[in-house]
Amino acid sequence: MSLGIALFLLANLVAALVAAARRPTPADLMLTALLFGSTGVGVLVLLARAMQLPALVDVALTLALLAAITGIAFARRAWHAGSRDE
Amino acid sequence: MSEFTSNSLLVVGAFFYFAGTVGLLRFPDVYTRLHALAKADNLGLGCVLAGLALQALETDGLAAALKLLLIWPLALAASAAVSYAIAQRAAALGVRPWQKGDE
Amino acid sequence: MSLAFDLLLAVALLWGAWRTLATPDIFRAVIHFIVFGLLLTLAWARLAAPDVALAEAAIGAGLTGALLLDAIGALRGRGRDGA
Amino acid sequence: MKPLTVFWRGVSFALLWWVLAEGRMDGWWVGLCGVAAATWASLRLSPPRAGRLRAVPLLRFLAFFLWNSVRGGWQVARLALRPRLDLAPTTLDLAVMLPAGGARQLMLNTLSLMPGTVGVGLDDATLRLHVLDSRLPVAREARALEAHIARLFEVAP
Repeated sequence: MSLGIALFLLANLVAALVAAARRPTPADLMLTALLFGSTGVGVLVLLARAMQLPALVDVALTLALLAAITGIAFARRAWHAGSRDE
Repeated sequence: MSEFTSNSLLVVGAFFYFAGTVGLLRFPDVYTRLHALAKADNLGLGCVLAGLALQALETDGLAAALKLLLIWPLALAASAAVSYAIAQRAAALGVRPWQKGDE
Repeated sequence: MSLAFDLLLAVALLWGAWRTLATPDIFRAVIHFIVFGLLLTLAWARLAAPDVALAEAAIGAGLTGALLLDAIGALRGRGRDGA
Repeated sequence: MKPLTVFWRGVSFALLWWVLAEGRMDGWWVGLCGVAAATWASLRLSPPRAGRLRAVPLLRFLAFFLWNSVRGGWQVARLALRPRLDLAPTTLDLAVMLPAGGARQLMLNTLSLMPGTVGVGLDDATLRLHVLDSRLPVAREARALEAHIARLFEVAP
């Protein structure tokens, strides 16, 4: 059951990724990377259940925290007007 | 009974994740996409975590279940901070919000 | 079920790696690199190596991604000021 | 420094350690060092303030927040899955009556997770929001949130 849901979430992610790679603006791509933050956490906790590996919950905790750092770095430091947005 | 509840929570969580992804792909601009990312996905994560915590409560004890639930406020705080940072930056760069009737 | 998961993950990993290398715009390449790091975290998790997955999530996807984004911001900012 | 504050913070950190260790007690002495260090650091970084959080408003705020995040997620899901995309986004400027500092920050961050709103900017006391659908009663809900936060921090809204 948990592995099935994890597979569904991964399929979701890959679909979003392929679709976003065609988009013109970097912000769209970054939002997909942030989608990986929340969905990746979901996949990891589901895998922890399915594989009987409780240590993966720790990985999920780390991921939840560090996805925010990348997002903030993007918004505060990297996203300039010259980077081909609308 | 408890197994049924936790499995339903997992399915509901998967549904919200799916809706969030669809919203991310269909919504017209950065601001509206942030809505999809910040709300639907976090609710999906919350449901999945609640479902797994119910299962962990039976097999691994209270602390393991609470640890799973602890991820949720962390993810919420992170996503609130990130969506504010991105929205603010977009506004500062002059990205105009999409309006009804725009292409 | 687990075979499908692993296959999808492997294909996504290869695709992410290819996009990282082949994207001409350096900004998008960095974001693809972050996504690749997250996929790699999942791959390590599937290989039952939570310790490596932890390191990959923290260093590969999180910190290196943030540093690369910061570096791009610094480079672009300098280019725009004409220095 | 009130000894009671020190005690409660220590208890919270001990509880956090217990949760993170998944209830195992074999490394309790490492945990004890960690709890002591965390308590010291928290007292150093955020010294106890005059107005402290109270339990009943906190629980009410959490219930309010939980219910609204479910509503918000459901709303976005419905809008996203509708066959014809029917959005009418607007922006909204709202005068915040909460005092500057923690209360205002909490309001800004919570609003991003509430139905229909994402915070876009905050200068002085004006909060700029992006609203997903202009037909939603956003202003009224933001006021309700503000009242909850005001009770939480024991300040007049």
